[in-house]
Amino acid sequence: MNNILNQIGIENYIFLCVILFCIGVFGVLYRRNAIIVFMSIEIMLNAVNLLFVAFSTYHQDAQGQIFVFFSMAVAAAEVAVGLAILVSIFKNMNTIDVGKLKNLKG
Amino acid sequence: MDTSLILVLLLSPFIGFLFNVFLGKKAGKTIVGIVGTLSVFISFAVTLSFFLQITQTKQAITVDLFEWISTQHFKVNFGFLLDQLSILWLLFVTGIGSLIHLYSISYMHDDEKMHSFFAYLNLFIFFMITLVIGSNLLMMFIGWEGVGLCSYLLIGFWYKNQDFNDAAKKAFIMNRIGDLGFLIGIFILGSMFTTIDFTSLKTAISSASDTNDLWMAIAALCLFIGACGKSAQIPLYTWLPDAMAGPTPVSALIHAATMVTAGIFMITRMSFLFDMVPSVQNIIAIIGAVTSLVAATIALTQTDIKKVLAYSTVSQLGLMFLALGFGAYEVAVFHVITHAFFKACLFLGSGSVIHGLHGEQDMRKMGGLKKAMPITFITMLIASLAISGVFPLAGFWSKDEILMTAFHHNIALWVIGSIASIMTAFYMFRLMYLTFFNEFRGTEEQKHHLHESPSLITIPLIVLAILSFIGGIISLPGNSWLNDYLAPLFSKVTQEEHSFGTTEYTLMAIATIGALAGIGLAYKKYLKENTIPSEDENITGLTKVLYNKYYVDEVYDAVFVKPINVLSNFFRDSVETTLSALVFGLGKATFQLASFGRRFHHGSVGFYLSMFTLGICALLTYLYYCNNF
Amino acid sequence: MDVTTLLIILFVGAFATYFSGDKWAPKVALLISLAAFAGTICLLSQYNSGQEISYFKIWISKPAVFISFYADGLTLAMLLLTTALIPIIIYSSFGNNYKNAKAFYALILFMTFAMTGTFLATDGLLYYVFWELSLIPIYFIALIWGNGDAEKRKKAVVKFFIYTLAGSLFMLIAFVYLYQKANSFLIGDLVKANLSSTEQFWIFLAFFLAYAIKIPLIPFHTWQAKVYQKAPTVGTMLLSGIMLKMGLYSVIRWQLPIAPLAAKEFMSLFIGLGLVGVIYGSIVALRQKDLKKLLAYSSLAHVGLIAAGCYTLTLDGLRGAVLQMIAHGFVVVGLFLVAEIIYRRYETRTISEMGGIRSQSPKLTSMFMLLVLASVALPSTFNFVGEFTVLYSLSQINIWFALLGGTTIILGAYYMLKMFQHVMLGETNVKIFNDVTFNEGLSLVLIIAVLFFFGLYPKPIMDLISPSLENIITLINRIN
Amino acid sequence: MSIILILFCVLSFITLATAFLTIYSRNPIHSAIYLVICFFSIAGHYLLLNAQFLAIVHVIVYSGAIMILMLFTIMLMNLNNRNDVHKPRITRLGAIVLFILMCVVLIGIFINSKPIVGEYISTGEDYQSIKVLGKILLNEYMVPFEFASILLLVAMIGAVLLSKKEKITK
Repeated sequence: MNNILNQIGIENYIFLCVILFCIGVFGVLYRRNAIIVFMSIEIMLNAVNLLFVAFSTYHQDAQGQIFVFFSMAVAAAEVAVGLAILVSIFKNMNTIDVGKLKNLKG
Repeated sequence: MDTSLILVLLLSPFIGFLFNVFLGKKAGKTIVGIVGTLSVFISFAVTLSFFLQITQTKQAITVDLFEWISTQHFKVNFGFLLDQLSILWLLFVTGIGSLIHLYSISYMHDDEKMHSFFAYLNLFIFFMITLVIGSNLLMMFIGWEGVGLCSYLLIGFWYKNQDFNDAAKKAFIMNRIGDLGFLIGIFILGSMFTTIDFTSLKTAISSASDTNDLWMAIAALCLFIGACGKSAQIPLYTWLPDAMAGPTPVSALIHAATMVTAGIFMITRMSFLFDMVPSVQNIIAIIGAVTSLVAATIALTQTDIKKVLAYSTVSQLGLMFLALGFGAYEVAVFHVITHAFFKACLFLGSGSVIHGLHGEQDMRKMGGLKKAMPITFITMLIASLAISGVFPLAGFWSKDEILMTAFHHNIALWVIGSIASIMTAFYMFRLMYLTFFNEFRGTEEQKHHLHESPSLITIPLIVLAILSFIGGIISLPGNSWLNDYLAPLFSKVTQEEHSFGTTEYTLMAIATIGALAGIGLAYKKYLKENTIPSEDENITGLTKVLYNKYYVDEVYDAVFVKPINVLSNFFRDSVETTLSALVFGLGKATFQLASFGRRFHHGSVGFYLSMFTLGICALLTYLYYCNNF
Repeated sequence: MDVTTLLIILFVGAFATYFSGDKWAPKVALLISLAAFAGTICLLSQYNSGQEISYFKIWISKPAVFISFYADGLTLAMLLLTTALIPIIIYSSFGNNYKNAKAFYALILFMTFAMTGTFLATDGLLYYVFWELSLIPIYFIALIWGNGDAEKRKKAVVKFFIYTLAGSLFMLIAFVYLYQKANSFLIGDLVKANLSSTEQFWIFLAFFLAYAIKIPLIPFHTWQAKVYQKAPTVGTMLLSGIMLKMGLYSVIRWQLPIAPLAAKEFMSLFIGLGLVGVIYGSIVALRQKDLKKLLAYSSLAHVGLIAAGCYTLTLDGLRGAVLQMIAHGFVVVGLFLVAEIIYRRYETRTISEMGGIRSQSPKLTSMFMLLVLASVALPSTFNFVGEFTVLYSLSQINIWFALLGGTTIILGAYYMLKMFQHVMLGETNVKIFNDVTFNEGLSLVLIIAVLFFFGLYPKPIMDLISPSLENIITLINRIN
Repeated sequence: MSIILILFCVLSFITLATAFLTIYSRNPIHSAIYLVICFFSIAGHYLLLNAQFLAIVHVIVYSGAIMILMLFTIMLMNLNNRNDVHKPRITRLGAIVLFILMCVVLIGIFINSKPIVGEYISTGEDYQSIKVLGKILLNEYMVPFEFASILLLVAMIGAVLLSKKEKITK
């Protein structure tokens, strides 16, 4: 079986993932809606996952994919807890604008 | 045998001290007095046996108990040395000590703290014995500081009066200034000769080449400063008059007869050192002469009976130092002994007077006591004659020898010394006339109670008066027992017998005439004209300066005490707070930094994240470029 | 039996005290401290008969850290001081009823444990751990059981804690640097590390900061007076009697052998610093209004002299310093105890509110007088032996040093006697003053007995410490 | 240009575009939908890389579970009308600058780091079939796998606890 990367090239995946990751970072910085921030985080996670899979193919080794499984598990847990926190914040403060969550102020 | 005898000699007063401290209150006043006196008397008896022994064997006794302190250069043993000098000293310390203890039984009988008084006195005798029989400088130093301590305790015996406490403190601190000099002297000698033992020091110093002359001179000077402190010489003499705050027996024992002569003892002990450094000897002679004159002038105008005697003591000590300065150690020792007799007698006499007047010490309020207190009067008269140097009493011989020595070495100092002794005659008889002659000037009630003191007081007086009378025989010119006795101690052979010629007789004549002139002046002024020293506020002119002791205390206060206190306040209020503020300043700076940093933590998540991203960029860049280049 | 037994006794004892409950805690603590003292005596006899009492075991393999306890004469002398003082300190505190006594006494024993460890440890890191460990109990003792306004007390105590901690951090840095050089924290390896004189200078300085704050030397002493004043008397005793000696001991044990070149080069400077402390402390003490503060400044003056003795780098200097350390330890505990005894009756520490105690309490007066005399180094007291030796060593360096150091004889007498006069003498005080109780008296008598016994016969201690100090001198004078 | 490359380019374009739109669109619902598309395109990438099982799991977990959860949350909060208030210009500018900076740094590093891309080896063995993955997962990664389950359990409990109505209210 031919390696698919022969035709695409690992560099392209790297560029794609970097840009995807940066978009995620941009989203976190740009938006103040906590849910969108969450989505941006998911984007970043996915960028990394994609890179894992790409390298897994590159090395012809399944370990990278295993890692992605775990990453997904963690992401799922994180979203569940994170959204629960968001809901309770919303219930308490009636907003999910991160700009208004200033209780950390020292 | 010797060891145990020495221990008996030493520990007997100490046991007396312990007894009086722990059991004194329960035992009652009589037993306290008996135990206190007896313990000193035992020491005296032991000393007598040693004395008899040494006059026959002429061998010094040394005993080393155990090693005490050791340094790299020398070891100090807990050891004792009994030679002619120390036994002689012991004789009059324990002898006069016993008499004064006896006297105190009656004198202090009304004081509720009699047991502690006797405890302190015993402790004093213990330390004095240690001082005298110590075999090295450091052992001597134990006694040296110990007697200073007892002096402190006894001056401040009536501790409820803070002025007395001040006087006690002053005495202790001034002594300590001298003690520092003493210590430094010990350090220099110890490192130079690797021993501070008297016997080995003597050999080492006598065989030393003159290369270290300067250091030896410094060492000698330092020791002399120590002696100055203890023996109340200029500039450290001001504590002694204040020390009269203590009970009168204390003044007699400590501040006239024994402790204050410790400086003379030390210099005599170290004569081998002082003989090597003539420059220091000159200083000693000059200081001695000046002290004797200054103290005598102050004594002229004092009205407190004990103050007069105190300044007289300072003056006499000055004369002794004058003799020491000329290397005439046995002359100084001779005067120490005679002085101990008549000055103790005078003090005890004044104590008897004060006792009779219920604590009155001002001579302006005395007078006419001759009839009421005949024994006191006669004994004091004898002692006064002795101190004035009237032939043939003890003082005449010793003082004359000092002046003669001075005359042979330095005319100027002889003149000073002679003037001082003429003044002595004057102020002593001023004291006598004011106290015992004319009419009584006190209150009616005092007059009513005037009486002769009990026999426990008068017996010591009589004994001392007799001694003052005949004390001179131990060293008559030309045939001196004392000089022969002490001869083994002094290396110098220069003390050849003065050929007894016309000069000497002339000098004796001059001295006697001088003494009589002083007495005559006093007679004219205080008996014939019946002058009474004016009240404090009426004193003017030179008299005022003298009456106020040349304002030395005030000057010392302004130059030393006040600046130190001001400095202390300054340190406490300014420097301490500044230092503290500096440390707190460091803390505050951290705090400032924190509140500056706090402004970046305003709780904006976006800002945090931006910084976080920026940090990651920076980190990546840094890592990347560091690994590549 | 080796030295760990002692540490175990104290460590387990601290817990035993805590669990014995408030009522029994003082007695249990006293018993354990006595056991520790007995243990030290055993160790001493074993040491004298030449048996091995050290303990050596690997703790962390990388970086190489050893549990290394080693006791020579010097260490044993310090242990004797510690374990002899602790029972006295505990016993003397029986007159006070402390709240939560079990924790209080447990902390005392724990602190003793830490201090003992500090004296024993010869591995730099272990030593550092114990060094810092000893700070924690005293912090709580001073903070919780101290006196005066709580806010002010907190300020003083926290300042003390942070100050000493900050100083010690420099020492840690020095140790880490030394580890880089020698690949070991053991003192034996550290002295063999070939350090240039510049390196030695910086290491010397780092150690100096830690020790100068702990001892404390001028101008790092600002924490001292306040903490001594605010801490409960037991805490003050622990601080001034033992903890301060930790700093001085460390100078001899660690600082001088590791950086001898720097010590030699800047000898005059550091001696000078000590002597300035002597004079400064004495002068400040003159006008203190608070009894405990006055004693604190007198302590500053005395340790200045001890430090000056250490920095002379002569056998006499070190020997005198150690003797004086022990003597000062006892006398200062005694003096603070007297202050406490007065406080128990008059509820004040202000000198001007005292006075006239003598006629009501002759026993206390006599004992106080003896302590004052020991403090001003009257010959025949232990302090004199130490002070004499130190001053002699100073005179070997320069006679002016001896003269300056000697001012303590004069100024010391001045402020101590002045204090004594205003505290005890004068007109009988109107307030009732009960004479000392049995346990107060016994504590004082024990202290005085020690001071006078060794003052007349210091040879046992001299012989104990001399060989180890000679070794240290050899280390200092080694040629790198 | 092979068909696979074209496919890759198209997929990549979709991925980036939808990701960007997710962030850019004002309406959270729109964002969510764009994100779902984004996830699907990533699943496409997985398929392209021949990781079928992963692709399926990805679609189930992300597009299915996570996105549904998000949508529910958005609807629960009724956020669709609640647009972002205008962010301060400086924040937006900062975000853009940082975005560009991050891209430049990362891409710059990747370009400059001269990656050693050798021959694309092909072992020929089917390393990513479900069978192989299962074996690795349940042999080598047994313990982490179990931990992952515990993690999920804990997350579930946490989520329930957090969103439960608190009895004590201020």
